[in-house]
Amino acid sequence: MKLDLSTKIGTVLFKNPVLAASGTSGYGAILNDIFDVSQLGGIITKSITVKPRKGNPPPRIIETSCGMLNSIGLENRGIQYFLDENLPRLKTFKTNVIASIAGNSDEEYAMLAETLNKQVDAIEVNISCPNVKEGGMSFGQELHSTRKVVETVKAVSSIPIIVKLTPNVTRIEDFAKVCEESGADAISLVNTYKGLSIDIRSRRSNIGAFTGGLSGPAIKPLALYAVWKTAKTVGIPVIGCGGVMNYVDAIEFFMAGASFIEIGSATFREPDASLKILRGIKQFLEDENICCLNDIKGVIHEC
Amino acid sequence: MKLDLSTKIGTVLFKNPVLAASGTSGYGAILNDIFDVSQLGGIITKSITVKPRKGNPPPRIIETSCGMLNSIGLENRGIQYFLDENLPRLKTFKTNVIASIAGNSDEEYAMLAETLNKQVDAIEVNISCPNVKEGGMSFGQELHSTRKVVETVKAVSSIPIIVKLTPNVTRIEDFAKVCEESGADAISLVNTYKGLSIDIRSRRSNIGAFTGGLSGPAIKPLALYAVWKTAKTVGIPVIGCGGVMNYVDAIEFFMAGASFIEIGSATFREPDASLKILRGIKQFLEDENICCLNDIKGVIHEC
Amino acid sequence: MKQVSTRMSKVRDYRAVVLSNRAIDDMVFLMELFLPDFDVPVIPGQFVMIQIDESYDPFLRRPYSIFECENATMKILLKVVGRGSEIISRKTENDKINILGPLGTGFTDDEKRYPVLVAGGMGIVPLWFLATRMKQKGMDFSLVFGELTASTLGEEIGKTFQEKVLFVTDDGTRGAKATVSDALPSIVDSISHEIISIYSCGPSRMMQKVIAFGEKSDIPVFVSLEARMACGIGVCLGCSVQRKGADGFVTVCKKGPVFKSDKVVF
Amino acid sequence: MKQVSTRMSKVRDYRAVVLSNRAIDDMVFLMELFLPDFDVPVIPGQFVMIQIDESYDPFLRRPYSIFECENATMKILLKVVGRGSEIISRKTENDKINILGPLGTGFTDDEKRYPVLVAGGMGIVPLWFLATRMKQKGMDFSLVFGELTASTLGEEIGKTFQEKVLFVTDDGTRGAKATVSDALPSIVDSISHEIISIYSCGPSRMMQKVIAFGEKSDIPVFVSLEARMACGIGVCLGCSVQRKGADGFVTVCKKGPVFKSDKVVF
Ligand SMILES: Cc1cc2nc3c(=O)[nH]c(=O)nc-3n(C[C@H](O)[C@H](O)[C@H](O)COP(=O)(O)OP(=O)(O)OC[C@H]3O[C@@H](n4cnc5c(N)ncnc54)[C@H](O)[C@@H]3O)c2cc1C
Ligand SMILES: Cc1cc2nc3c(=O)[nH]c(=O)nc-3n(C[C@H](O)[C@H](O)[C@H](O)COP(=O)(O)OP(=O)(O)OC[C@H]3O[C@@H](n4cnc5c(N)ncnc54)[C@H](O)[C@@H]3O)c2cc1C
Ligand SMILES: Cc1cc2nc3c(=O)[nH]c(=O)nc-3n(C[C@H](O)[C@H](O)[C@H](O)COP(=O)(O)O)c2cc1C
Ligand SMILES: Cc1cc2nc3c(=O)[nH]c(=O)nc-3n(C[C@H](O)[C@H](O)[C@H](O)COP(=O)(O)O)c2cc1C
Ligand code: FES
Ligand code: FES
Repeated sequence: MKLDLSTKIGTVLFKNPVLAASGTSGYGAILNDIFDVSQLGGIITKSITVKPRKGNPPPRIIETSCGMLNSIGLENRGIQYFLDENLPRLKTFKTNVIASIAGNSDEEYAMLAETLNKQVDAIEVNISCPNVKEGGMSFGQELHSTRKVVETVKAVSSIPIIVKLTPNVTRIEDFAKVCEESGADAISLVNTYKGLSIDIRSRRSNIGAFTGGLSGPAIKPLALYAVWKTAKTVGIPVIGCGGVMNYVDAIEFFMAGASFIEIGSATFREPDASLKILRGIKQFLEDENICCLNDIKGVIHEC
Repeated sequence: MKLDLSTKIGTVLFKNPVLAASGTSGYGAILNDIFDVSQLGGIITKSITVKPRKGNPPPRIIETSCGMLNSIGLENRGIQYFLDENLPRLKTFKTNVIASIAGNSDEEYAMLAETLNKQVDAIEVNISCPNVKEGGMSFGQELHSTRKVVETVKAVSSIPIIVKLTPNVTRIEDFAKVCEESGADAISLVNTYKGLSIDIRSRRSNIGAFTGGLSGPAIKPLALYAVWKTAKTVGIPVIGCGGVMNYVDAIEFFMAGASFIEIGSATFREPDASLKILRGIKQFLEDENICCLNDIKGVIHEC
Repeated sequence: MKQVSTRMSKVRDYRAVVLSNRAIDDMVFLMELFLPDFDVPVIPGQFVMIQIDESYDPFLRRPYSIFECENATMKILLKVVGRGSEIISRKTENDKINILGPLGTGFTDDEKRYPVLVAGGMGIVPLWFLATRMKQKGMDFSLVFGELTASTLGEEIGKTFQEKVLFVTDDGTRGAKATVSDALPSIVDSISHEIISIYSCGPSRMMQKVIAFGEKSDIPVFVSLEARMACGIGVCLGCSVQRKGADGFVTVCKKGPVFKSDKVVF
Repeated sequence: MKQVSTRMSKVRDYRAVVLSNRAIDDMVFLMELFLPDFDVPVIPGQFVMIQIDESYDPFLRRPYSIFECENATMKILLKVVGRGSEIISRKTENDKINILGPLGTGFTDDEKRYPVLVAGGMGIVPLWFLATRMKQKGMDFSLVFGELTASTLGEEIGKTFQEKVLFVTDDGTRGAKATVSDALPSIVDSISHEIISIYSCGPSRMMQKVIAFGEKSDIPVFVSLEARMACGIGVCLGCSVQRKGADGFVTVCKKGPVFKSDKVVF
């Protein structure tokens, strides 16, 4: 039996469903010094903005129980630097490149999407960053602004558009539905959960920008629920993200209905976590005599 | 220096701010066999419904990273049994008794509140249980239904009304505000976060009722953020709950603006966790020469 | 033998020191603990909740039946089945460990009936303790022990309870080649007592068959159940099993883990 | 001495075995590790990310400077300051441990200048390694070591680097009774070299004062910084510190931890 792990978003083929998550993998090059990133299904870049952003004041991270808060604040050197310096190297990897974009306005999202159109394999629209004052998560917390961003980006793109949702809402599936209606080709979820951690000695937040976003295994049950709800609601592919640490977690996400998974904070515990997870998925499917992901996708049902 | 830990909700005095959370402490009697529950600030009962409820099918719990999912489904023997069998014993403890109530309708909440009025020291209105098909969390996910429940309960009560909020909303502080406007005397948050866990061998949920609610240290940063946001928004006392495992966590909640804390899942790791936390709080305040909780309440500020 | 009270002894979170811990079979460990402050009576069938360690991952304690208990010394027989048991199994001499107990009901014995103890695999633990107590009291009983294949554990059981033990193994490496439930009718037939009670612990499927046999043969059966537990003391309602003949649930940790077979469905 | 390349050696997650681990002072442990597959060059100032254990609590690895490294044997000097370091400090012979490294830039030495190494407390670690290498090459240097009170660690430093070491202690129990930063001007004055470079590691306040002194005296200062880290390799941007004279940040793990003092504000 030949194992086929390939999956599509729109017309774009991914050789396997394991993606390196935005903001936890740089632009691929550093990780590639440690393992062969070309083996992954795709690499999602750190979110790119129109202008360079210096990011938030340190400390930017703090460990929490089974997870961490981060408030990087979308530090990046802007779209031009990305095109000149990061993209050429990224393109040398034999894997799909997904550019994550973050804007302050619909116009900025449009500009970014237009500039990147056909330069990369797909775009992930980050409307879920909890760590910036303007834009970011606020786009993903109102249905009408979500709709507006997605429509705007779709209007200027001919490559697949993935929308990355925030879990900091009452019913994330409603947002997924709006994205689908507005032409999104896939939904990825979740971005981080808004959180806080206090140093009781100094009486200050442990994060320079005060609040941060929670990631890691702590949030896995919440992300898995969000993915299950969303996959039941929309017809487009769902990309699961949030606390995927090993192949068991990955299979749980597939069984909840995800077509892909993104590996985020796991990379901090093991830089080649995504590759190990990919291997684990293959092994599991072989051991259980399952020939393709479709056979387990969304197999679990409420009873 | 004399340490004063007493705090009020409405006109009711609590000798200290440490409360045993609903659903994790039974009706006080079992815990009292292990430690002297009269030392706590208060005991919140398992949520009480009008009719007996058998609860959800097993398995009802599953461990997750730094936490657990539960789906008990409000198992309890109903208000009459509570009054006859649990309350007399509860009243023998020298601490405040808070009855948690859960209804399927405004009328049920009213009936429960009216029956319990003056029988207990305060009522916690649970509009946030994620594990029942009807009622429960749905009351706490719409502003208008939250308002309605609180108004209804207030209309029949002369004792303090605490409203327990669900974090499964976009802006929990909006719900707190509505509660305050409707006459609530305090807000408690958070109840559990909706979550899922899958057994990949059997391809079924690890929870009999399919989904569950996440509690434990995993959610602490999220609960702390929710408490901070809420305490900034309302003037009535805020009761912090969610992953409080030790005195450091407790102090974080006070610094974020909580006037009280509830100890939930910590009790499962150590049955006398609440007492240990109370002692830790006292020790910390003494060591740092702080005479009352007001001196640290909400001291942290965004900068 | 008179009705022993199953009222719960004073429950505490005891600080224990590991005296010794050794593998007796593949993945099976016998751990001896010293609980300096422990001086309450313990009934076979009762269990303890063991805190794995300081870390919040794994988060919950794990339930373990008491294997033996003499004054302040307690023995636990532990099989490694997952992360929690694996971590506990690595404890060595002088390690500290928190033990909440003794918890739950124990086996209630009925002096008018001849006791037949039926254990499958690790289900031996509470029955070993029960058999030890019976042996100490000079009582007569039979112990049926079934396992997949002959193990050191089985050997220990044979050495300790001698002619009282009846072995069955799935592969015939010791005793009859059969499953416990298949062999039970003929075993019971061969016992020269008319009025017997069965005390059973093992895999759910096995216990269900034992119960079915008991019902058919009019033999009262007491089973010790397992369930995922959070608190172990009855405050979370997480460990419930279905009540028999009634629409409701009952906690395994507080009302059990030992139940008369007509009380529960599992 | 010529400019040594600080280009990062091939980074891997190495499986290490603990050869030995002993407390050398209160809460300070010297751990010797064997990394069978390790055969890359290491530059003093580089560090590794140590995985605490299998549990997800604590979640992140912890950064530790390389104290010594010869072929496949690496030494770590670790102070217990919290949960993570406490767990690592309990590792004993034959324990396995995952070591990601070597990471970051090391100290760049300038052969035209006389090296003065200024260490405060545990800040000694990268400078010990640097001093060891200099000693091996037969180079001359001075090492200023400041601590609160005379410790075994200080004694070791004295034994190893002999007359090259200048001690200061806050309580005067060894060397001058002073803080490193207070004593530095007179110490530098006493050194019979005109053109020196300072290499420093220690508490932030100390390094800031050393930098201030360096600026005033026109002495280049290289500092090794600490920051909370998640990835240790430059992909998370979690460990950033403020760039000096520019509105932006720079990663401690990738661009540092060693910086020329005019590059960063901390
Ligand atoms: C009253 C009682 C007495 C027990 N006595 C013994 C004993 O004497 N010796 C012994 O080896 N084991 C005993 N067990 C079983 C033991 O508690 C489990 O093997 C242990 O909890 C598994 O933990 P883990 O982290 O290794 O497994 P996990 O990784 O958590 O899970 C592995 C498997 O164990 C099951 N399991 C997990 N937690 C529990 C739990 N709390 N209760 C039951 N099953 C669970 C899971 O469903 C899964 O199938 C007893 C259980 C109960 C309820
Ligand atoms: C490049 C580098 C090299 C280091 N070299 C050494 C060394 O050789 N020997 C040594 O003993 N220590 C060294 N440290 C410090 C060491 O990493 C911390 O002491 C350790 O991470 C604390 O972990 P913990 O869990 O014990 O403490 P925690 O309980 O997490 O925190 C206790 C204290 O340590 C601080 N801390 C926590 N995590 C980090 C972190 N990742 N980096 C820095 N500080 C942290 C916290 O802010 C807090 O003040 C180095 C740090 C860095 C960045
Ligand atoms: C340090 C850090 C930086 C991140 N930066 C981004 C980002 O720039 N854009 C984005 O869409 N998500 C970002 N994320 C979110 C992750 O992509 C992912 O959604 C989240 O961490 C949850 O997954 P995990 O639990 O596997 O880490 C970041 C996460 C972390 C921890
Ligand atoms: C097993 C279990 C049962 C619970 N039952 C109730 C309940 O009946 N009513 C209620 O308001 N909250 C209930 N809760 C929620 C807790 O009171 C608390 O809000 C939540 O667990 C978060 O706090 P923690 O992280 O400290 O456990 C329950 C929680 C658990 C774990
Ligand atoms: S485990 Fe909590 S009630 Fe049984
Ligand atoms: S720790 Fe991740 S970039 Fe430095």
